[in-house]
Amino acid sequence: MIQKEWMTVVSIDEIAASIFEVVLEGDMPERIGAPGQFVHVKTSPHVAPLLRRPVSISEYWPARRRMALVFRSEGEGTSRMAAWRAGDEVDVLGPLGNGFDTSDMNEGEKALIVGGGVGVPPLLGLAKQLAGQGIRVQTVLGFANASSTFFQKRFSSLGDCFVSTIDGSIGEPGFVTDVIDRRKLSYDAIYACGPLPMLRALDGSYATAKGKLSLEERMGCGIGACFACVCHTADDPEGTSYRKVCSDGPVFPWGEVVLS
Amino acid sequence: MIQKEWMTVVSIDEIAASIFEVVLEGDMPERIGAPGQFVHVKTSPHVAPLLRRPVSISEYWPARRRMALVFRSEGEGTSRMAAWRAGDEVDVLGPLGNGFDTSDMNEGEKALIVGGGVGVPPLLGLAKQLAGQGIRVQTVLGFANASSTFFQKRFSSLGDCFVSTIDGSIGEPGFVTDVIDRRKLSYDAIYACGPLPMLRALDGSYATAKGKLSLEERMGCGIGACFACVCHTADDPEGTSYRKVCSDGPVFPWGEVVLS
Amino acid sequence: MKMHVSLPGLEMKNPVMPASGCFGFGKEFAQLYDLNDLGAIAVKATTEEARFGNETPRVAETEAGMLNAIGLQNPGLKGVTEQELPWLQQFNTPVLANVAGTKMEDYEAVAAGLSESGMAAALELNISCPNVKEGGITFGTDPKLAAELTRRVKDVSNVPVYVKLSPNVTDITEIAKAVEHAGADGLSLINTLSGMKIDPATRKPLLANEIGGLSGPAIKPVAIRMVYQVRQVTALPIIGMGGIMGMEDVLEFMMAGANAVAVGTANISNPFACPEIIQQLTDWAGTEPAADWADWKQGGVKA
Amino acid sequence: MKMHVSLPGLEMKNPVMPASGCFGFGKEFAQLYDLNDLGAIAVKATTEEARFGNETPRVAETEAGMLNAIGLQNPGLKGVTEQELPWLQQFNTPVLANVAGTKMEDYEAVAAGLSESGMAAALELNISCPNVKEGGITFGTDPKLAAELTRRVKDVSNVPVYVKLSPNVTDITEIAKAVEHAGADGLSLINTLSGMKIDPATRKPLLANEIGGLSGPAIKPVAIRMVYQVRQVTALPIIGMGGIMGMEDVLEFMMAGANAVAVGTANISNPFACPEIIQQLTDWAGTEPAADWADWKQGGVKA
Ligand SMILES: Cc1cc2nc3c(=O)[nH]c(=O)nc-3n(C[C@H](O)[C@H](O)[C@H](O)COP(=O)(O)OP(=O)(O)OC[C@H]3O[C@@H](n4cnc5c(N)ncnc54)[C@H](O)[C@@H]3O)c2cc1C
Ligand SMILES: Cc1cc2nc3c(=O)[nH]c(=O)nc-3n(C[C@H](O)[C@H](O)[C@H](O)COP(=O)(O)OP(=O)(O)OC[C@H]3O[C@@H](n4cnc5c(N)ncnc54)[C@H](O)[C@@H]3O)c2cc1C
Ligand SMILES: Cc1cc2nc3c(=O)[nH]c(=O)nc-3n(C[C@H](O)[C@H](O)[C@H](O)COP(=O)(O)O)c2cc1C
Ligand SMILES: Cc1cc2nc3c(=O)[nH]c(=O)nc-3n(C[C@H](O)[C@H](O)[C@H](O)COP(=O)(O)O)c2cc1C
Ligand code: FES
Ligand code: FES
Repeated sequence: MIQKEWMTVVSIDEIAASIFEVVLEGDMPERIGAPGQFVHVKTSPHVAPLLRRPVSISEYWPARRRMALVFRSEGEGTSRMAAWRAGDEVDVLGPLGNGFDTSDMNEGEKALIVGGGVGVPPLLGLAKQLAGQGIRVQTVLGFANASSTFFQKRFSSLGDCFVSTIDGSIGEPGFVTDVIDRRKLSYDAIYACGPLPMLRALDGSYATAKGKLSLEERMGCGIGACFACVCHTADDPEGTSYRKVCSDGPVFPWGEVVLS
Repeated sequence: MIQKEWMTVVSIDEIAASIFEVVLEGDMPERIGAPGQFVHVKTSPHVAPLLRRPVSISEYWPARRRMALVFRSEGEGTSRMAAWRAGDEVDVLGPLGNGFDTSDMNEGEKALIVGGGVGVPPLLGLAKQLAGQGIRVQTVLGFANASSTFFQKRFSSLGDCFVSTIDGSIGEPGFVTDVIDRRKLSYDAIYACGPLPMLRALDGSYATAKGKLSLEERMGCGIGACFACVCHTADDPEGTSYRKVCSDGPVFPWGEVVLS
Repeated sequence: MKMHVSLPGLEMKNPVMPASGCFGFGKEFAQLYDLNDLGAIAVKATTEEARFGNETPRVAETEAGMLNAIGLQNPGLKGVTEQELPWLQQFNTPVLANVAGTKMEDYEAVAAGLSESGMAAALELNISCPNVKEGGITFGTDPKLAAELTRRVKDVSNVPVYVKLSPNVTDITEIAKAVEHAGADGLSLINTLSGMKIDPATRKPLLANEIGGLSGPAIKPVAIRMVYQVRQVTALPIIGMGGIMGMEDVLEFMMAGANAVAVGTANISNPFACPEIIQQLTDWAGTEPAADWADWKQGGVKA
Repeated sequence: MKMHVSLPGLEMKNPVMPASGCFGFGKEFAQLYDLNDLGAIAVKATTEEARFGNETPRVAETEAGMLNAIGLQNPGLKGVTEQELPWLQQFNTPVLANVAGTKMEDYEAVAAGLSESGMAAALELNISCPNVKEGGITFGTDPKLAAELTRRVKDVSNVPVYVKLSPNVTDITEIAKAVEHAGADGLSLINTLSGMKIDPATRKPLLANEIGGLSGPAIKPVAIRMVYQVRQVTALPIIGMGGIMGMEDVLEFMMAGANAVAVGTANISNPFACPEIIQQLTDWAGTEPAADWADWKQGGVKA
């Protein structure tokens, strides 16, 4: 059940350059069904910024009534979020969308998790879920440069974690696909979240029947009512068939939707 | 010289129901020429509320680089101001307008100060100036009710101070003019600031050749450029002659402008 | 004060309905609250054939507003009458069905189909959607075309027809008078203002469709002005909309001359906007001595 | 990158000028900063006779915008040419003199007088002020009248004439084409959107004039759309305006097709808006590899 809740900011930290991790407390964490779900955040109690901002749930701890978000402070809305302080009450709508269903994975299988930039956060919750199922988790994380890199340690605690940066300032230089190729990583399922070019590259020769990808799209309502966030389906790329990223996704099987 | 300055909130207190006194620190107090001048406050660093709010300077201490404002928290802008906290930096334009010139008053003369509601604040600075000149100050303050009453003590320390409330919950019941009549107050000059009906009542049979009144009008720029705040002059009430409340006022001699 | 409002085809418990296009066909919101609480429901535009609409991005944020260029995505007349409207019948809330098209014949076909379905309490003729390029826009800006379309749709409809007016015109009162004369049972105003935003990063329009419709609090002064102006020239019921976020905005539209209101963008930034506003309004009405809305309006802005 | 912009009559150090009506005749701002820093100065509208304007309240705040109904208060042609413009000559900044009136003859007289004074680098024909009721409004909404007025004013002027367009029209490109054809040297757009706000306390329009002009960030998407649309139909220089608050907004207007910009409401909420924006723009230009504005626009939104 989707709810709109005034949640309490427990803590907020800048974990990399302009990347903030905020921990929120309230009833919502108990309703989260799977990693990869997101919340839609009213970044200010005033009229502007008018639209909510979609942000993935990076981790959640239902028993402690807490969940974490990790976001890059960039525009009007996320810069308001970066100014939140512990104790603030903030307006959060969620949990929204369908997260990563990993029930088709069997113990002992190998999962490759590929994240880019602020696509990385929801994959942490996913990695924990997979590890909990007894899946062997490998992770490849791509960032712009060393200062914008985060979560390397947390993923490393769950399995092999490789980092690539475009400028080579940390980890391996180049794109995530370069790392996969160079290291000849093998896997039974690949899960990914990140910029569209990355997803498109993976969708080609790396995708698997199991695994999933998580998409971003500019959103209005976040609940499936306004049709702002639709994408075409792969089997009807020019027609009227569609998926709504907010309510049918943001997580989709590889090959289901057109990545454009 | 008018300046736009980020001033520091030294303190903010609710001194009566929804009435706040804020003390600000910065360079501006050194430039204040007379009580009755005002500042134009950007109540939020964001776009909205778009327009500044005109607020009188109630007291100022140039040597300590401080000044005080007293305002009623009511609409969009003043409610943001009520949320200011000590240490905040706030965007203030000022000092603006012409304050109370009392150079025509002679030592030993009697001044009657009449204030209504949030018209009272600038009169405190005026009362201090008059008292400093050796003028005998009497004050009549009108409020809606007991809970919205403020500054009675501070005025009492400068001379006789009578309070009237519309509901009679404190002081004398009725309007300020009732107090003046009942007590048969005499004076060489009358100074007033408050709601238009009050000023109009005083303008009739109470006004004096010396003394002044301070006007309110909806403002745009506050510096005389946009012509939002004009009023007609008494000698040309229908014509093109005008005064700008922001830059020609807000303090005017009795009888100079049309009180409409 | 009594909150009830009685308009042609629409017996409303209160004057508040979600605006077309901002509420889908209600299913998503039904998970959040009881749709019986609403005064009415204006559903998404129906076209004759199913439409995908425009490519994304379809929305952009602006100061106190948003731009949208959804492009009338909908499952078509058949889809709407077979899948969407039947489901809405479970609620005791009248449905205002929004009709769109590119040719007069499209409008007629959709209006006839929706009307015959018996599931729409009234129709709302969307002659003003700025996001359909083929020509839909001209119906809303030319009084003659608007009148002709109204007449033709009235001819095929057995439920009342509201005409939804475009604000992108020199004189909205002319269009209002023209469609009144042509038999409209009521007016809805305003639709979105035509607007655009350029993405500094790409130096291209942010919306895939380049131009979109501006809605939200930013446009409220324009909407209030138009409701007020149209109120002077017609006695038709007016459903007022444009930037309503809270109860005060509803009252402002009622003062300007509206008989009921629609809440659009607010549903998008807060899916609980309608019930929250209705609750505020109910609390307010409880303390208001007037008998009903007509009584309350006495002595206010001249209607 | 070079900031200089060369427009008919206006050699601008940078593309930023204060917009008419938001800057008086400059005196108040000259106390705050050096007017030589401005690209140009658009002064308050001049009418033939002195005007008091509308009664107060003349301004109201709206979401991310404001309404004004000043009503063209000004000291009249004689006052402007004798008291205001002479003082502005001390600055090395071209003056764009805004011309208003209610009849064609008024416009002609004012344009002739301002032009003959030799103190206006160019004229800006205000055919779009929504706050003058007598008929000024129709010039801006009727292409034929707009063209005729432009022609007549051109005939009596020896400096370039910019026509300031109203956004309160069905199709702004029609008016733009009409005045271009009639000999306009440039276009200014947009003037304010017609809007209204009702005071909940009194239930009356907040402005004494009831209806006023909406300006500020709220209207920027409409302004950008109009500049973009007008850019497609004319090669005339465009002075773009509507909601500019910072440097990014200036760039957005330039991308949309403007050749220079005017800053209106921002001066009211921040009297240092123009020099602050120019400073930001100067800093930005210092790091921008393009040679000039024309070069910078290459590859952006099609002009
Ligand atoms: C399902 C989903 C999950 C996401 N999870 C995360 C996350 O965990 N961490 C994170 O940092 N970011 C995440 N994003 C991206 C995030 O929503 C945008 O970075 C953010 O909305 C930008 O807001 P702003 O205030 O910085 O920018 P502005 O420029 O002020 O935003 C203006 C408008 O554009 C929209 N917008 C701008 N950029 C994007 C974008 N990349 N994707 C979608 N909408 C955008 C905004 O939501 C807003 O409506 C997610 C996006 C989606 C769709
Ligand atoms: C010269 C001058 C000095 C003033 N000094 C004081 C003071 O010392 N203390 C105090 O409490 N108030 C003072 N006021 C009144 C004060 O400016 C308004 O109460 C305040 O602007 C209301 O803002 P808001 O955000 O509460 O209301 P909103 O309704 O959000 O205001 C909307 C717009 O209307 C304007 N407005 C609303 N009410 C008034 C009003 N009464 N006068 C002028 N503009 C108004 C606002 O400035 C704003 O532009 C003064 C006004 C003037 C002109
Ligand atoms: C996302 C979105 C989609 C819309 N779709 C439609 C539509 O299909 N038909 C219609 O008549 N109006 C449509 N509108 C216009 C609204 O119904 C309403 O007239 C307008 O948005 C002004 O109201 P608001 O400011 O409360 O949103 C849409 C508006 C938005 C924001
Ligand atoms: C207070 C005020 C007065 C104005 N007076 C005039 C005027 O005299 N002549 C004119 O052509 N435009 C006038 N305008 C319109 C502005 O020049 C400008 O076109 C409009 O406000 C949009 O720009 P902005 O959003 O930056 O303010 C006025 C605007 C305001 C806010
Ligand atoms: S954001 Fe509204 S349908 Fe997805
Ligand atoms: S407020 Fe602008 S002239 Fe007084």
